[in-house]
Amino acid sequence: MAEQERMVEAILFATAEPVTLPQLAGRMPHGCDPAAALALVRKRFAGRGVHLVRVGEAWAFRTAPDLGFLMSHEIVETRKLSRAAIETLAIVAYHQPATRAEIEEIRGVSVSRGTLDQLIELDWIRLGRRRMTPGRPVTFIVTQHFLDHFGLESARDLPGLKELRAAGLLDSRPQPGTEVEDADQAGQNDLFEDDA
Amino acid sequence: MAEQERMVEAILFATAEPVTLPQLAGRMPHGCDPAAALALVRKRFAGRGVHLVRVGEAWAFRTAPDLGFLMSHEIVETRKLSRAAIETLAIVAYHQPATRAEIEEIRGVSVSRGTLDQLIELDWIRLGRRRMTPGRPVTFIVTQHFLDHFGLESARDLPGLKELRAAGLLDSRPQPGTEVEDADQAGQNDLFEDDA
Amino acid sequence: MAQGQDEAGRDSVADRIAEEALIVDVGAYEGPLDLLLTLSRTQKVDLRKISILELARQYLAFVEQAKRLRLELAADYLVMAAWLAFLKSRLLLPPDSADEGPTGEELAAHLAFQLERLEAMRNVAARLMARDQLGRDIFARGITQDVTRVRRVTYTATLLDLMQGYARIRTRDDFRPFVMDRDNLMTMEQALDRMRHLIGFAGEWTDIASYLPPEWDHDPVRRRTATAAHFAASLELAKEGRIEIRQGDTFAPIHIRKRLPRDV
Repeated sequence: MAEQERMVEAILFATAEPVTLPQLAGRMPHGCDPAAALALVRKRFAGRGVHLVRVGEAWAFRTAPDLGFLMSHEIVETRKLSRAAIETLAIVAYHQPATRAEIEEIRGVSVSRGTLDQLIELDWIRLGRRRMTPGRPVTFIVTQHFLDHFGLESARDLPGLKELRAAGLLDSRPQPGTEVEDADQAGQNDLFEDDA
Repeated sequence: MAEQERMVEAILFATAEPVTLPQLAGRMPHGCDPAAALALVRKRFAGRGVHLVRVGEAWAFRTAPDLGFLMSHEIVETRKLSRAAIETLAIVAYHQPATRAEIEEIRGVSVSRGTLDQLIELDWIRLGRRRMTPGRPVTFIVTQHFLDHFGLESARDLPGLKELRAAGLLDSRPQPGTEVEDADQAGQNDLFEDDA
Repeated sequence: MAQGQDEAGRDSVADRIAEEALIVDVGAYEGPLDLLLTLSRTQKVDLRKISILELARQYLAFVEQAKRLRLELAADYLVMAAWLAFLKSRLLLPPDSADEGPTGEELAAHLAFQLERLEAMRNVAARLMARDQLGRDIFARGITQDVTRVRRVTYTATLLDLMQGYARIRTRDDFRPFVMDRDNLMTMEQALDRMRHLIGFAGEWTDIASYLPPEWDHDPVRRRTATAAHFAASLELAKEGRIEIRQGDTFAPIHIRKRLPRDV
């Protein structure tokens, strides 16, 4: 019977489909008792990494259900955030709380729902208070996780346009009408006052 | 460790290809010891209908050779190899890394392009390092799949290898009166030493 | 040749038959070395103790016989024959101390080594092929399970990306790459295209101003460029002989009409 057990193991291991009892009997030498051998194999593999399972009228080895996690291989891929997402995030950070309409106005293009969803999923922005204007639009603000990720104490630590330029990040030739910039700065502070 | 044994069983049962130790480690949870688990699995399946075999640097479950007669259904019909292909394969296996010129020297006839192509297509031989001799000829070595196909743990287990070496039949003995290429010999011994 | 036949005569009938079979099967040999290995088996001794001299005689006899039977022998068989004849003479003549080259014994030993090595390779090749083979005697797992690859993507951005992104938006309006502003400029080609289509209908004298497209008629800048373009175009058409132009007075309206075939 030990020999028959070995045969059942080998047949079930190598066959590409589940094997029925008559098929087993047909392949094993005459006088074998595949049913008895199957029962022994089943017992032998109970609790092992692979089990003998019944599939309809046939039998097959299968991975133990609790080890299914070994059959998936997680690949972590790091990608750079898209330009649209970075700009949207930057606008929320500099102008929070910002409505979608405001973001679109500043970017000059419409903001896809997907971009906002992605930023929310990354836990970098979240919904703020609704704006007390007609339509009561939702606003977006940055999260604590955003501050942690970018190493900021608060969103107010973000450098202003003047500093960006001083740091060489804005290598634009200064425009004649630089007042605009100051106005921006003021506007931004206003918004932060709201938030505070 | 019992749990790790189960994991190794599950992973190796799931695939027809040999799995290396690093691959096992990569798929098992952090902190597992796949080498120890493998040793236990090998012991557990010793003498069973299916057992654990070593293929080069990797491991796989294979049916026991004595049960091959049960598997007539599973036999994959392969093209019969020509005598030239079989001899070329043996020369590459026993003399690896072997250049085309060496194969031709041993067989006394030129090697047709098709013969090497066929062996490469079967994934039994592949290109090795170039020989550091004038012309930097390419060399051929056998693959892991070759070991797997012929049930060899490593190239050192080739049948009769020791006897051939003892008889000096694996030496590259130059035709008297021609220049000796010392580098050849060194390269070859290196490979088998590497393997040890 | 005579010598070879004499020897064959002394051999048994079976050996003669074997020798004839060799000749008939010349195409079955994989080169001279293969043939030599087959010939060496007739000596029925360990390859290490083989008589190379005897083997050389057998080979040369073979080649002679093949020539007599007008069998096409590949060049390498003849090269081997020449080399074996040279080896034979070296083995038979007493060594010449003045000769720098390898001795006959050295050459013979090397040929014996080559034969022994080829036979060894054939033997291990046979042993290799006789092993249990995967897919024939040993089997791999039949039901394989693919490892599903779960792709988890994490996105990153740095503070620098953020600031540059913001700077990019806030300064976007400040820059505009220098381009020629062509919105309010009509080219002669454009006017010519328009007029070629319209001119077929201009049987009567018509003010050139009526050809201007309506959307170019209101803005003075656009009207000026359109007028200039149309005038230039009408000169071009007149040159081609397709229209006539007239102007009653300085600064008077310019009229054009299709040039009729009878005027030609």
